Parts: sequence; structure tokens; C-alpha cells
Amino acid sequence: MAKKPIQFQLNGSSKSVFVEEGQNLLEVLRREVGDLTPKLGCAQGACGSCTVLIDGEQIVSCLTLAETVEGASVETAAGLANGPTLHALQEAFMDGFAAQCGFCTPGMLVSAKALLDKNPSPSRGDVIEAISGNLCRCTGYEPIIDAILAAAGNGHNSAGRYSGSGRQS
Amino acid sequence: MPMHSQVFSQIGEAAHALSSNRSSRYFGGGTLVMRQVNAGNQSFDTIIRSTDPSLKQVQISGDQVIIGASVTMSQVIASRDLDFLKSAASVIGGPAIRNMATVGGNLFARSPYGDFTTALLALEATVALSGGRSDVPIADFLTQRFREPKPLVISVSVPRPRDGNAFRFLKIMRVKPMGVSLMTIAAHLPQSGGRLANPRVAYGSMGDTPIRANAVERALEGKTLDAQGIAPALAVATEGITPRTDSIASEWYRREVAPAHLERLLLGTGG
Amino acid sequence: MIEFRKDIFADERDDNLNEIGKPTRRQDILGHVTGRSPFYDDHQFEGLLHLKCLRSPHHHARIRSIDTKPAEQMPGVHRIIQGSDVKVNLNTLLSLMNFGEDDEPVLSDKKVSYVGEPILAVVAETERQAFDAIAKIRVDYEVLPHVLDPEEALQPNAPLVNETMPGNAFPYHEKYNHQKLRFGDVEAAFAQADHIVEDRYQMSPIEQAPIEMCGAIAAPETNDRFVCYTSTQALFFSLGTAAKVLDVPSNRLHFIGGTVGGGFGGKVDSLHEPLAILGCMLTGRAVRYAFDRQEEMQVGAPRGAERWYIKDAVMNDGRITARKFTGYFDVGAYTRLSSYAIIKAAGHLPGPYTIPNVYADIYCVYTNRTPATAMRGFGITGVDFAIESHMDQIAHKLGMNPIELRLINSYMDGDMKAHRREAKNTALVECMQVAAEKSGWNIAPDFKAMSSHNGGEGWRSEIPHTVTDTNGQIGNGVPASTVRPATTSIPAYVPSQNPSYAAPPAQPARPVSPPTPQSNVQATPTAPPQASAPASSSTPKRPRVSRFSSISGTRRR
Amino acid sequence: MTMHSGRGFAAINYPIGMNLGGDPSQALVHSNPDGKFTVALSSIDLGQGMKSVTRQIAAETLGIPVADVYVDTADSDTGPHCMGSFASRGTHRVGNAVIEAATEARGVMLEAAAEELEVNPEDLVTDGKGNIHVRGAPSRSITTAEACGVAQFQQGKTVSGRGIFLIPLSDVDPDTGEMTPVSCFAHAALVVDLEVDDMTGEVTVLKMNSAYEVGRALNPRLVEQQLIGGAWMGVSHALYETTEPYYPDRSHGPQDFGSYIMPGPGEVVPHDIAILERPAPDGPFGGKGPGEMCANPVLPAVANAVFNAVGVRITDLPITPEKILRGIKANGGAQPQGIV
Repeated sequence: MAKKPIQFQLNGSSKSVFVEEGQNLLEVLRREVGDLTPKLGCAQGACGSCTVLIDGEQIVSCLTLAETVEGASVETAAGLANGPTLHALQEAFMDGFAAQCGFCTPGMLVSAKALLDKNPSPSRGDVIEAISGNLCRCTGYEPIIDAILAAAGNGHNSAGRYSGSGRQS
Repeated sequence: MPMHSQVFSQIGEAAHALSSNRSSRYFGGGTLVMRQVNAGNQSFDTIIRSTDPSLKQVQISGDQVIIGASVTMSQVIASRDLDFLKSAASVIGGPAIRNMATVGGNLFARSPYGDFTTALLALEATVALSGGRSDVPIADFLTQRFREPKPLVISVSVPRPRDGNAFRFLKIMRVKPMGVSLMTIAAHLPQSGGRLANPRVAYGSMGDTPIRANAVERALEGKTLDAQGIAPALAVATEGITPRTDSIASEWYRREVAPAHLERLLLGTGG
Repeated sequence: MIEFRKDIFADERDDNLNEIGKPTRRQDILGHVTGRSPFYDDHQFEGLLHLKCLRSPHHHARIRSIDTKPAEQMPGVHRIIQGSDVKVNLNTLLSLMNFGEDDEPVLSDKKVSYVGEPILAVVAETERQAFDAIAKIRVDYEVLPHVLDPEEALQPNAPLVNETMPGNAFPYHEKYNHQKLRFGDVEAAFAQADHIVEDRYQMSPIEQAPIEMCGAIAAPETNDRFVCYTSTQALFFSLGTAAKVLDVPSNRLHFIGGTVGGGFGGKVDSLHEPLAILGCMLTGRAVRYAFDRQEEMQVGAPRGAERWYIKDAVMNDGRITARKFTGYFDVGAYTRLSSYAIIKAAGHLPGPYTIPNVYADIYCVYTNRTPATAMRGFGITGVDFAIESHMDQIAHKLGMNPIELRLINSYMDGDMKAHRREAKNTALVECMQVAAEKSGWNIAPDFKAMSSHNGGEGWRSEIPHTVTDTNGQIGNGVPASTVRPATTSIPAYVPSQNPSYAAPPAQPARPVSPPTPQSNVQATPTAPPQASAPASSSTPKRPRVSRFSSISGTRRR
Repeated sequence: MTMHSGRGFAAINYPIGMNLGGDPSQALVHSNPDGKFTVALSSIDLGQGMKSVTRQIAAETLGIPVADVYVDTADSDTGPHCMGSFASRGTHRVGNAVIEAATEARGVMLEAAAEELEVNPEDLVTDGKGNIHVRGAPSRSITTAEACGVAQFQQGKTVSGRGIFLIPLSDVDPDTGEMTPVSCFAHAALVVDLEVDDMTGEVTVLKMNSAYEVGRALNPRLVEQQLIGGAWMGVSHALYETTEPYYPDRSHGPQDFGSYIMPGPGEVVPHDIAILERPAPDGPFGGKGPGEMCANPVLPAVANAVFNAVGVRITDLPITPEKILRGIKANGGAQPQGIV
């Protein structure tokens, strides 16, 4: 089986790997490079769990032919944190209880980052549009939308939803 | 068979490779072909692509705009020259898919996909093929798109509507903003003296391919674009059309709701 | 917005706790937001092989022959696994709890009973090679007639779906082709009812659709053991199943899981672990077996379809005096966990209401479709849809406020439930009151004043005289579906010959503290003992080989 | 086109756990010498929060801060047997096993502390902040870390505990269905407001108001996660989902997430929830397990609201626009039932 050498930047580090012809980027990231943050949820491009950024644009890595990222810059959820310092989105997801099983979370965060990189003050509608290709089966989306808005500093503090103890009307 | 991948810098070489290998597929943005590769589809073992820069171009030529086959939906949305197609490009998949899916690829999408092609059909676009004709009417192209030798699309020429408001597009989805089409309607509704002149209406997800609603077009000719004027067209909304049945809806349902959605599109009260 | 109604049931709670009741962050949240939570597929192995199954294209077919030769020669193919490679190639999940007979092959190379049923497995170096090899395998099928509707499947001449299950129904207690619930005398109540309200409810199959798909990776471990990373919802269920079908001691298997990308019931079936381990045993390499999304959608077990018929006896004042159910769980070709869901449903009826006469026959029916399994609310969701839709139909018929109708019939502390246990710790009344208040849905003051504490008066706490029958009896060589119904009373439940409590006399609705229907107190027969010996003492006891026996009558072999 | 408003109600109870019993779960708890505890389970966290809720239960029982507990699951070599995470059994069954194990470990910790403080163990209390002191005399105290240290290095005691929770398997009477099906019930009532488009049958869910009784909200945010997400799933089941759209016909089964439709972030329904807590006598701190019941009331409430909106009774899930439209046509038009 023919293998092709490719080189690309992954979260700022140079990677050189051999890829099989016809292999998708998700498989290469996970099996060849060892970045396990993009998740395999369908291999049909419909769930968004494998979302990564190529040159700043969000794509689904399961439908991306690996050899086409030659020379490109790839960002995954593994590149969100700056060392021990978490990205504001990660903090907001933690505060806002925006993850349950956690499987869609990396893809969701990457889509949210693509949004905030271009639009630091998104509306709720912008957030919905940005994550519309990312499926979540646990949360009902609301905490995720709130967390992204909170990360954007839009005055939507997702933690504020919880009214604590005692009866409130 | 193990998968092979071939890349050509010249579109002509790619076209030759494609036409000379029956078990090959042309790879545009990947959203259709990679899915089949991932699923182990046995009908092809070679993917062919081209990095020819011409495929990425958007050019104005007279009253036509020529869109390279590799132009993505996101690029359509971002292009000022393609403003009239923004409504169609914006409902293709989610943002990640729009960064990948191409104009050329959409021509090969099977129902319930192919919404952008539905828009092109209503605009009477023509398709330019490598090593073949440069002005294949899109309706003709759709009937032969899966035939051998496989056509390689270079670009699509779209007549730009004189009046930007004359082009209408409505994709009916049960899930919004990203969802599969229940029915897609594209209409080009030029008017002359307050009456419709040469209106064109196309449906997506109503058959195996996007199709023109010929009876609707005839019924709209010379009419005013108001409730009274469109009434005859609504009455023949699905005349000559056998809507498809799929997991989203049955033929019966599509036939039943087509007039309602057509009305909403024509009167501008939809979605 | 969430509000906590700490004012309700306040005297039953100590809220002064240190950690309980606090909105503490999830222990796993940092792993989730950094993408480092270790799901089963996030473990990497040198030389990982991939397993894919050849699946049936037919609803029902006998397999005459299989030619695997061309596939064996294909590049990258390490092994083709057939049914004969599986030591114990027949299993039922609940055999781990001694419930039911083994009825499902791991690999079905003799007969297939649903589209997508696995026939054999190919282990290859890449998924593509496995797909390519499968495409080369030739299977000669003799297509058989199939049945897809559960009521048709119970007809005498229906095709037999599952050889272990004659009559296409799970045998309950080795006695009936369905699970019975009998409480009081519904027919007498129907005769005296002001209204009869009947309808049929249907739930189609639903996919659990966790975003992480089901799968497992098995690899050789030191000292002749095998490690298995799995997405299972039930670690020891999967371990026990693998140990059983592969006939290996459980301590040679090391299962690791626990971080799972959603399940919702779809990850209990333990289909992947045994084959991944077997592949590993046969090749000496790490083997991954996972569904793809298409398989998840159509081959992975869904929440099965259910069909419910409900017939209610209703009085003009809103009291429901009898409720009769006939339920069909369309469980597909094999049992999986469905036989249990029917028991759960039987214990749940007639829903959260105190109805003096209840009757249910619930069938676990085999059809030629994907086997069904658990999903969030297993055994309950479908019948709750039926019951609560039906309650609204009754309210509509009587022109009543649907919340008040439910409050009139609501179960409360001390009420006798149809499965003959006292209701305790109930809170239905309060939930209805709060939901009504929040939504601005007005209910009369009497109903606002109700309390779950006020149940159990008079007839409400009694077990009524009960009419039983032997419909659907199995055995004696008579096909279950041809057995004639016979109705009898169990004498043990009828110490006096007074008429049963079929329908209480018309009386005002009982919003606050339901009045005791005086005329019937005396008539209510003595309850059988409620403690640990549930079966009536006069019911002939079958010899018990184990304490599990009365559920299925079948011990694990 | 007319949009018709409708309102529907449903109330449910939910039996917690595998109803027949016979489904044990076990837990092991032990401390390091510095008083940091590990809970070993083989139970599964599917996202429902098993690790988190058992951690809080262990901390509460041990009388130490939650930060001093880590839950390790699921490894069959180290975690004792558990039947699994399904049937809403996790919180209830595993929680009880953890309480038993943590209670035993706490007993050893207090014995060690008592020996150091030269008092009876019965006279000792924990403050939940890492200290053990004599009841009524806070100054006579020792930290939990010190107690665990001396237990292991000076007194030769393992600060550990074993727990199992088992409801024995209940028999079922073949003729009457008499059984002891469950240990406790959770409850819910829910009101749905929606609109139906009488030209297309499409439903837009506008609002949900609900009350859920969960025994005790062991962690209110985890309960909120379950209820919000579960009610979303209920809307999805009610209106969208099926693997067999033409059941019992097997044709046109969805093969992907394009054709298996579920509402997305654009269809989020505002949902106001009231949580009631009537502790279950046999639940861990009264907790019942809210994971499964949350979707159940939504399905019939939507059906009832659709009837209220257009007078069409859909008895066949999912409630697709097609079924509604067929009903409207059969009735000769929408028949709004009026404000309830």
C-alpha cells in the first residue's frame, strides 16, 4: 500500500508523517500523530466531533483527505490551552456545566474558537450558527450556548442560571 | 481494493485520468467522496483531484458569473460577486461543511442533498466540462452526471439576475439552521411591467435530482406576484412531478405541502 | 431557569449537609474540556488490527453455504472468524442473572433473522482491507418468509423468527406467552362504567445515538490475559458475557472502561467485546471492533417499538374504575434485555394512578428486525406516552380539566398498587400542583390543597378480589397462540363470596381526602401476605431449582 | 397559513433501578496515609456524573472535603463488581454501596483518632473540612490526615471499607403479576406550549414548565444537566426520531445524522424547572436518580398539546408533521380546542 509523506503544523509544532492514500485526516491525527482530541463520531461529516481548524477555518477532519493538509496549519482542541492556562472557552465550559459525557466537547470547543477568533462578541444566533454542525446528545445545547456566550464576555454568565437553594419565583 | 490517490496540477490531466479509469472518482471538497471512502465503498478505488488554480476562480464575464468548480460554499458566501447565491450557499451543511463543500461537488450530490444545484437550476446555469462542452445546460447535465465516461466539471456559468430580489431561495428543514432538506425551492422571477416574464422555478429533494417545476413556470408566466396571480401556479405545484419518499417525509407529504411552501417563497412570507 | 422548592417536603429532609446538595464541579470536567478524558478508542496499540462483520442483507434466510476462500487471500487479512470459532455461540444477555434461555448466536452462520445480522467477521490490518475482504465473501442464502409486525408474528402460521422461542413470544414463568398483571375485575367495572375509553398507541424504534459509537479494543496482556478497553455501560455485564461465550475464566480478562461518550442504554449489549477478544486470541494482535454510524443506526439495537391498547372504565365524575392493557414489545429477532423490560412495565402499570381494577397482558414478541434493547426509560417511556395521552382523551371526553382529572386519580402514600405493594414516598400530587402553578394553569382550590400524604384510606389500601385466567398458556404441545382463553378466579384471593369492587358507586370527585366507598370495604377480600412470599400460598408451587426460577423458569446452562 | 397555539400536560412516576432487584453494586474505599481517599468502582460514567456524585457521597459520609476524594472507575482488576449504569440505578445502587464502604472507612478513621485523642470514637465528629474533634469540644481535635497517618503508620489499621448494595431478586407471580418491583419512585409533571402550522403540520415547541421530584438533588447542577438534556431528548423523541419512519415497514431507515433528525441548537426550548425533593428512605441521602424519567413526560405532553392546538390526536410516535397534517385533513381543517 502506497504511503505518502506529508508535513504540517499541528498546534504550532511541525509534524511529518506518512499517510495512506485515501486516509482521512482524523485517522492520521489520532493514530499516526497521537492527537486524540478530535473524536470519531460518524465518519460521515455530520456530527462535528472531529472538527479541527485548518489555517483558521473549521473543517471536519473525517472528510478531509489527509494528504491535502501538506504545508497547512492544523489546530485541534489540544492546542486550546496555553500550557497550564486554559482558554476562556474551556473555563466557561467548566463553570457552566456545559459537558456531560465530554465526547462532543473538543469539537464543540474548536467550532466555538473559530467563531470567537473572527467574532469576539457574537450574538446568540451567531453561536447557534457556529455550532450547528456539532451534535450533542447529552446537554440539550443550552448550557453550551450559554458557556460560549459567557466566554465571549457577553454578559451572559452561564453560572447565573442556577438560582441556588431556596424557592424562587 | 486499496485506495489510490492521484493529484494533477492541470485539470486536463485529471480529466484524462478520470475518464480512463472506471473505478475512479473525482475528489472536490471531499464531503461526498470521503464519506464513501470511509464507508468502504467498493465501486471505486481511485480518487483523483486537481490543484489547478483556475478551479478556484470566480470571474465576471458579461452578464454571467463563472464559478470555478472548487469554489467552496464559504467562498460563495464571501464573494461580493455572488451575493445573489448567498442564501443558497448559507444553508449547505454547517460551517465546517461549507468550508469544504464545493460548487462542483454539489452538482453530484444526490437527494436530499444538492440544494445549491437547485439554485443553479432555477438560474439556468450552464456547466463547463473538461475536454467537452463548455455550456451544457444544467438540466441536461443532471440527467447524465453519473454516466461514463465521467464528466469533470471545470466551472459553472450563472446568469446574474438583473434584479437581485428576483432570485428567491427557500430550503425547508425540520432542523435549523443545519438540517437536511425536506424540500428546496429556488425561483428566478424577473418581472416586466409588473408581470412575471420567463419565471424559472426549481425544486430540490422532490425527485432523485433537482428538477424544474415546468407547470408552475407556465402558470406564473405573465402573472402578477401576488396571492391572486400565483394561485394557478400553486394549483399545479407538483404537476408532472413524483416527489420522493425518504426518511424525512413521504411522497404524499411532499405533494401536500409543496403549494404551501411555494406560496411562502413566492410571496416572501417563508422562513 | 431552575428553582428548588425547598418548602415542599421540608420536614422530611435534613438540608444541613457538607457536600451533598452542593453544585460541585464534575470530577471529570477538566479532562472533558481539554479533550483528554480517555474514551475506549483513545488507547493506542502497535499493530492494531480491525474487525468488520459480514452482515445479512435479508430479513430472514437460511445460509446454505459460505465461500470465504477469495477473502482469505486478500492483502492484510489476518483471520476470518466464523461461528464455529466461538466456543459458546449462543447467548442471552440476562443469562448472567439466570433470566431466559440462550437464543442469540455471536456469529450466525446457519440462519439470519434480521437485516444486518453478523454472519462472520474479518480481521485485517486496515478497515479498508476488511471491507475489501468482506466484499469477496460469497454467501448462498435461501430466503425465508419474514414477519415484521408483532401482532402478525403471534398468529399461528407466522414464520418462526427465533428457534429458541416457539410462537415468537418469550415464555414467562414457563407458563404463559406473556406477562400478566391481574388486580380486581376489569370486566365487571366495564359493565358498570359511565364511559369506556379505548385507543391504541404505537412507538416506533428509536436510536440511542450517543455521539461516541459502540466499540471495544482487545489486546494481549502479560501472563496470558487479555485487556479490553470498551465503551460498555456495564463493565461486568460485558466481561461476564465475553467470559461465557469465549469460555475463558473471568480473571483472564481485564476490562477497562468507565469513561463513555454517552450511552442512553445502547451500550449494554456487549456485542463488541467478545469478538474483539476472540480476534485478539486468534491473531495474537490488538484488535478493534466498532460500529460505524450506519451500523449504529440500523444494526445496533434501538429502543424497540411498542404497541399498547388501553381500555378504561370511567365514571362521570372523573374516577377511572378499571384499566386494561394489552402491550406488544416488538423486540426484533433476539431477546437481549427486552424480556426484563416487560416485567418492569408490568410493575409500573397502571401508571401513577390508583385504579381499583387493573389488567394487563404484555407480550415480548420476536420479529425479523434488528433486536431491540435498553434505552433511557426502558419499559416505561412507551407506556407512559400511552397512559398520559389516554388521560387526556378521558379529560376531553368528560370535558374536565386534565390536571384535575389526574389529581382525582393520583396515587398517594398508602395506596395499594396493582402489583400488590403499598405506595410510599409519593410526590405526584405535588409535582402536578407545582407544574400547574408555574405554567399558570388553573386548578380548583380543593386540588391545590391535596397532599401525597393523604392516600391509603379504605379501599385504596386494599387488594381487591381478583379474577385470573389461563389465557396464552404454553406447553402440552399446544401452540401458545391457539390456546383458548379461560377465565377463572383464584380462590385464595376470595375469602368471601361478596361481589368484587368493580366500580364504586357514583360519588363526588375526591380532591382532598378521598372518601371511602363504604359499600365496598366489607367486600374487599383479605390481602395475601405482602412480605417475602409474594406468590399466593394456594397457587400450586412449581419446584424451584433456584430463587430465580419463577421469573423465567430457566436456569442458565 | 395559521399557527395554532396548544398546551399539553403530562405527569409520570418512574421506578428507580432494575425493578426486580438482583442487581448488586459494590464499592471499595481506602485512604492514603495523608488522608486522601480513593473510591474504587467498576461503575460507568456515561456523562451522567457517576464519578462526581459518588465522590460527593463518599466525602459526605467520610466527613471530609470533596477535594480529598477521588473516584476511580472502571477497571475490572481494581473495581469491585457492579451491574452497570442503566435503569437510573447508578446514583441509587452505587451510591448506597459507597455509603456503606465509606461508613466503614470512616469508622476506622474515627477509631484511630479516638486512640490519639484518648476518647471514645462515639464522641467524635467530623467538621467536613478535614478535622475530627470531640463533640462539644472543638479544641480537642485532630486532622483527618493525621488520623489516617497514625492509623497506618502507628496503629496498623487500614482506613478502608467495603460496600455492597443489593435488593434481592423479587419473584413475580405468573398469574397476577404480584411483585416487589422497585425500591422507590421519582416523579414529574410537565406543561408544554407549542404552535402547529396547519398548512404543513410542523410543530414549534415554545416553552416547557415542569416539576421534577428527585428524592434529593445530590448535586443540583448535575440534576439540572440531566433534566435539561433529558427534556430536550423528550422533545426529540416526541417530534423527530425514529430508525424506522414507516414502521413496521423497514424501508427508508436513516443511515446517518442527516436523515436521523434531532433538534439542534436552533431548536432549544426555554424550560423552567422546579425541583422537589422528597428523600427516598432507601436512597443515598434520599437521592433517587433523575437520569431516565426526565424525557418521559415530554412525549405525551407534546401529543396532548398538539391535540389542544389543532384537534388531532396522534397516537403514534414520533409526531411528525405528516401525521398531523393527515389528521387535520381528515378532520376537514384544524380544530383548535381552546385555552385550557
